[in-house]
Amino acid sequence: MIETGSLRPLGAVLVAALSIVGIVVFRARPNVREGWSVLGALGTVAVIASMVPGVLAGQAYVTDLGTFVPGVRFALRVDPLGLLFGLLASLLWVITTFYSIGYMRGLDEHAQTRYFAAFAASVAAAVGVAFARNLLVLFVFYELLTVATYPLVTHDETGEARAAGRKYLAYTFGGGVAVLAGTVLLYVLTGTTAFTPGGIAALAEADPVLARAVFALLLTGFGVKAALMPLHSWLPDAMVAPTPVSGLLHAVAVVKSGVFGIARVVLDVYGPGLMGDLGVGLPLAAIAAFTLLTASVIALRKDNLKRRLAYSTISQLSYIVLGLAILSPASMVGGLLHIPAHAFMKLTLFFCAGAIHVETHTDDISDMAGIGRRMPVTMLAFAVASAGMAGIPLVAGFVSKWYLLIGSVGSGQAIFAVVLLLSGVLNIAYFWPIVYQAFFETPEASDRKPLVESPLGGRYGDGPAATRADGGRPGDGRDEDPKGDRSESDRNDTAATETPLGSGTTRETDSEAAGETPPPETQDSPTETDAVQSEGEQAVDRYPSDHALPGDDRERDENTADSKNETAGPGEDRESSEHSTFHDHAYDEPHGPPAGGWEQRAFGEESSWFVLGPILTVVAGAVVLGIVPYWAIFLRVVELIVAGVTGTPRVVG
Amino acid sequence: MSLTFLEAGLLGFVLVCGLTTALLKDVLSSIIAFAAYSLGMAMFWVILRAPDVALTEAAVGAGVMSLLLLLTIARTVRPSHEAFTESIRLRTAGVVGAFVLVLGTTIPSLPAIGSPSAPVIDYRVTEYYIANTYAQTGVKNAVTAVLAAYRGFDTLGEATVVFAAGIAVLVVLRKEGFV
Amino acid sequence: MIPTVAVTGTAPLTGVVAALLSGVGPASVEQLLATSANSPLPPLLVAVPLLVSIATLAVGYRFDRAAWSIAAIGAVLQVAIAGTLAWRVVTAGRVIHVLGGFVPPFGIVLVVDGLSALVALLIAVVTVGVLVYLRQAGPRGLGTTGDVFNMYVFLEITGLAAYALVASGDSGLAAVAALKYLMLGTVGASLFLLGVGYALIATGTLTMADLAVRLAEVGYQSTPVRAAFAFMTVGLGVKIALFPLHTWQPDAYSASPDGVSAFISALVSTVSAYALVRVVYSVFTVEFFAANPLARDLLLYGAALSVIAGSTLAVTQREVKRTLAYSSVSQFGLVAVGFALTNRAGLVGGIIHLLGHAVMKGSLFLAVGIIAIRTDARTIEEYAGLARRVPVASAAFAVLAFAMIGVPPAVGFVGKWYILLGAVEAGEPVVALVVVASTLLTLAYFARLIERMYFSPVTDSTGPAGTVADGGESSAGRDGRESESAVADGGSAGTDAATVDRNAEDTRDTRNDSDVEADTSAGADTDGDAGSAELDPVTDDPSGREVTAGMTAVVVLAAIVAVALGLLATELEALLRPTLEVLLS
Amino acid sequence: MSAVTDLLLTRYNYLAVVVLSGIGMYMMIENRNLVKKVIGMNVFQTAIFLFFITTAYVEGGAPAILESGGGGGGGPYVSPLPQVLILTAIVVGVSLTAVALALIVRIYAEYGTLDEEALREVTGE
Repeated sequence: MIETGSLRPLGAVLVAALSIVGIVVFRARPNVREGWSVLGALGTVAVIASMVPGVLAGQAYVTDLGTFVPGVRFALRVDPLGLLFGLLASLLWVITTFYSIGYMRGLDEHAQTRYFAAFAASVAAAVGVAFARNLLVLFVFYELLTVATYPLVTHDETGEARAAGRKYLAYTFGGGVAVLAGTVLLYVLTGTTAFTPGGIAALAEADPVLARAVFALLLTGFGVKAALMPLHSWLPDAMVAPTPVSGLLHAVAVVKSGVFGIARVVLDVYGPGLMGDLGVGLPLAAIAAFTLLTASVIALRKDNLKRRLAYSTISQLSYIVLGLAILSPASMVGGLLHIPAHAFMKLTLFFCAGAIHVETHTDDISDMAGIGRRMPVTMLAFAVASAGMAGIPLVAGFVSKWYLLIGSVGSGQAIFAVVLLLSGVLNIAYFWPIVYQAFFETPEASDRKPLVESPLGGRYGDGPAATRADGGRPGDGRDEDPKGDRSESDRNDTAATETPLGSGTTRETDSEAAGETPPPETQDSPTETDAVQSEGEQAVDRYPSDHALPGDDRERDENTADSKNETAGPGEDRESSEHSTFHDHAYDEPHGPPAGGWEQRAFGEESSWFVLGPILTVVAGAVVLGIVPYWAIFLRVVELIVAGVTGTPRVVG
Repeated sequence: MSLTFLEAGLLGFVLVCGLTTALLKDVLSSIIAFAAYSLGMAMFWVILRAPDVALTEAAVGAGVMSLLLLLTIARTVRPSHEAFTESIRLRTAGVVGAFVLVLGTTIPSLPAIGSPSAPVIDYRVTEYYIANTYAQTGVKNAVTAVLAAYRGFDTLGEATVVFAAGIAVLVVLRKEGFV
Repeated sequence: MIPTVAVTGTAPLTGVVAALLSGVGPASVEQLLATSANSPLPPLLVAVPLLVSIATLAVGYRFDRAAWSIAAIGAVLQVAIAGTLAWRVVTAGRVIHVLGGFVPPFGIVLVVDGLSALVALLIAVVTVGVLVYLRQAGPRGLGTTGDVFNMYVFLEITGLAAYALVASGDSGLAAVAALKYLMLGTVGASLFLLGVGYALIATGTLTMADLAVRLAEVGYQSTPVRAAFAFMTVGLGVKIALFPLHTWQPDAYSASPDGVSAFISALVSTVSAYALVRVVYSVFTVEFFAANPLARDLLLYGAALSVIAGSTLAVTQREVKRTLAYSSVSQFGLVAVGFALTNRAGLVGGIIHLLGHAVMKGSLFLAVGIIAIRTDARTIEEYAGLARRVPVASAAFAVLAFAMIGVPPAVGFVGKWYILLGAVEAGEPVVALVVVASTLLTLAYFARLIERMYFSPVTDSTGPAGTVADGGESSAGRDGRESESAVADGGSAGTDAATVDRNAEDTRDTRNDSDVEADTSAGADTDGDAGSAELDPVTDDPSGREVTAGMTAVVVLAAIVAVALGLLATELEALLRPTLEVLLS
Repeated sequence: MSAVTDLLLTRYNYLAVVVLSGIGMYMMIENRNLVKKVIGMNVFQTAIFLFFITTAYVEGGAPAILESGGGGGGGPYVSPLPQVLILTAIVVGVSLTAVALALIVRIYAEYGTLDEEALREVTGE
């Protein structure tokens, strides 16, 4: 690879970073401020795109800013792997910016300046992660990314948002510490931290035990952001953030920076050869496979749409890690290609979830029966992206999974192929019901979700007051003492969610479920009235003990907000989150399905174009990636990466 | 040097005064004992051939210091006690005892008192002062010469300390209208 | 007027005191004289602040403002001298001044090498910063001495000035804290003096360069030499406030005026730590540790313990200044770890972290001061929602806090990187672990603050509800969940916290995006002045004191410096390289 | 002559230093009256001064008054160096004491007590 000195790698980071200045300066004029956001996004993507031809031609662009600490240069380099991530993050940032504008204005959110500034900072840091020349520089941006994302996670400023932010900081800084320790050890072992395609040569001569320790440290560190189990639990909690954040950052930039870190470690620090020699590939693959399946199963049981998507993310990220860990060229192509593929698809899904939230204030899947009438385009896009997630051909997910399958079978690790197929089935299991009920059911005639709690296929005719699967009875567990609240609901939930599958993950899911009751905070009086009226139904809802009078609710919310392990509802909006309690309660306007089912809306009338435009763009991207992957650049870049690492010119015919 | 009766007596006096200072409950008595302690110390230093230091200690340690202490209790309070002596608490005594023990273990390794081969006496620094002070400074008292010339910077510091202390007292007492 | 005099007069001394203790490596005296550039500047460094302080004192009796001007001119002059010296050190290697022409070991020589030049510059610059902030203090100087007894004298001057500064606080608590500080400080200094005595009795000399040679001749394993090391280290440990010798420090920091806290935290302990480097490396040298591994281990693990204990105590504090004070215990532990590693990386890390900490912690205290003036907020609960009321200071605080946590590329990270590298190279896994974990420990107490400042609704901190909440907090401080519920309990007892919260949200929601930054959270803000506070940092404040633009500027500048220093670490190391070679040889 | 007797006879000053510094330290820790604490501090410091002065002494030496104008004449002299240091240290010590006593006066004015325990209660520590 020819290295060319160029300011463009630095430029890409700086353009994104400098847009923050514009955003903050023009905080009083939203239009100008958003203009800066768009400008920053476009500028970044333009700078990065300008390097694509060069990189494809085998060139690498380097900005060297001098020595950072002895033996380590503060240098940025755009190589194929960096380009893959950088291009992806910046491209999707453009789209997400437009979507953000629609979303934030649609909800009239507070602290929008902070939101847009932190967003730009996050992307700048992500681009920095992508272009880091060595592990230490990568660490620098990795940590900055943590800091920049924190205000976004805590955006809501509610108790649960703060708890989520705290958890996020603790997990990611903990991971950062592991990365730092690994980096120092690596430096002491080899005298360098620079990325070298195929692995750092000196590492092969180092003490294998120490080399494995370094690998474990780095993997732990990056595994936090990549949400490998058991380090994943910050991610579902972080869904309390506004949906565009969940979309771009928690499906693309942040989590992928973890995955990207793992890719760097596997490909450019250790190299597949040394990985095999040290025998660290298989354990990694096993962890990934475990995460992949377990997260899918948990996703099945999530009624909150964003939470289900979060677990889906955890599962899908492990595809990438699995692909890298299998160590065969084809699986690596699959894994790396899944980075953009998953990004496009998952972004679509999150955008859809956000659009539904903005338009109808609905967050729970069980409320979405028949919503296809109300939001046809959105749900269509959702359907396409879901199909891609499941690996159905013509959508992006198929191509990457195809490579993954070939790779795992080809390298004689067929067990992972089975895992992949099984996971595909689970994907269908947790996405299909959403799509199905959106188009083919009505609120009056819908089965209850999540699926695991009732027989597959659903059961009709369940009245809202019927006994719940969790064993809760009307009036059961009324608990006036706020302190007792948590344990009480925990007990109920244990009963509720005990499933044959709940081996090691049962505890986890229990507490997740425990938090599913949202903070029933009310803002507008009509809603409050509703809440009072619907008291009877609430009491028989899934978590009877959570019930209390509205006044108590508020107080209890304060008390327990932080003790909740997870967000109750989509945190972006307190107004509506309370309504996720009303799972089958179909009569409270305008949240959940309106009386008489969803009205029919025509194409283009379902939402603002700020929201619809991005959705259509991303889903189109997902389809393009699925139909003509080679033409869409990403596959070419990926093949270039793998060729650089393994020396195989073209992996799969 | 060997222990003479004079020295032993003075040393004993100093120790007893020190102990008394610690044990007397009454502050005024304690101050008086402390003044005696300082005086005893000053006399002992004369025996150790340090007249300049002894003079300073007698004036500053026994004189000025006692005055300051007396002034302080005059301006504050001299609590009355029923007990004549302090009660000794074993825990504190244990801590202090440990410190004393540690310090004590270093004694055998120190040169004998007055040994002419001790580094302080033997090393070129002292020899140089003795040999050259008069020629270089024209001052007969080597202590004065070293203080004012060779280590004049220390003395500058010393002056600064006094200056600083003066200002510090001003600051501290500003509410008392002392200024 | 007297306070002015007080600060004016003593601050300068502090400087002097702080002054300078520099020294040389173990190279012999003759070699030292032969290889260094002679210059009249070092004594000026000491004399200028002294003269200026006398001038300010004299003038200050009549004209308060004029006193400040003189002090400011003196401080700037000081920066110029220190800067020139630093430049000469860079170009010439080492600058000395033989006082009165009396050659050491018989006289005293001032030696400025890379390290002392840096500390000198730091003192001068911090002085200017604090001066701008206080607008009523005096200058300080810095010196450099190559003599251990001289070091004692200057340590005591530093101490005296510091005691007076602490006592300049208005409350009686300040006097109590100052007395406690004075007693412990004196014990520390006396122990140091005792150590000097042992060194003297073993070698017969006091000049650092000469001592280094003589100690080696006497033998590093002889009892008086060991005792000298032990007493000097413990004495300095008290002054630095390493755990468990730190007990004076939180009281002193929290009871003194904010500018003073900044000054003490940035300089006084820093100078003592600098003295420790000198003692360890210039006097006893690396070989002493080689001969006495136990001494090194004790220092190393003691420092590591300090890191952990300091952070743990910091987390349990309610008052912001006490949190910062305990944080210093922890951070100086980290610095001492770097020094005790006795390898190059560790030493560089220790020095960088020492300088970085001075900038960061000093500015944090200044930021706390600004916040206190504007909102009267002093406890962690009262910091809720501060970012909306005091945006600039809060932002600076956040940046500095993250720098302290060690988020790269700020200086906090670079220091930690070096120390960690040193620990790994020295084969000290436990210490490495502590260094790594210190990131999380620091995060534990700073994240709590930042979260409150930025993401918590403002609660009524003056009413009875606030008091109740405070009471609940102290026991629960360690655990975010509990503390959260404690606050809520308090809230419901008096003012309904939930209602307050809701009001705040209502207010927020009715506002449009345009004024989000200027949001006042008026619903819950009882101070009533928050609304106007936003965009203009120099507006009304409840207590009658004023936040000047200069104060804000100092803090913001410091935040920038904290980040920039991290990127300049290589240059710092280059400046230190010749010095390091001497120290480690 | 046993080792202990030898120690007693040749290093008695150092023993005194150890004992006196112990007394001083005990006073600082244990005495509740602030003034007595300050006195203890001085006892402690004076003990250290004794240490220095002892090191300067030489058997049969004369005070360092160089009658002959130096040049080695006039028999052995005690070392002037430690004595100089202690002259400085005494002044430093009294300065510190002055400040400490000033603080005590102020504390009394503020709280009306010099008793450490009472003070601790008043200041709420």
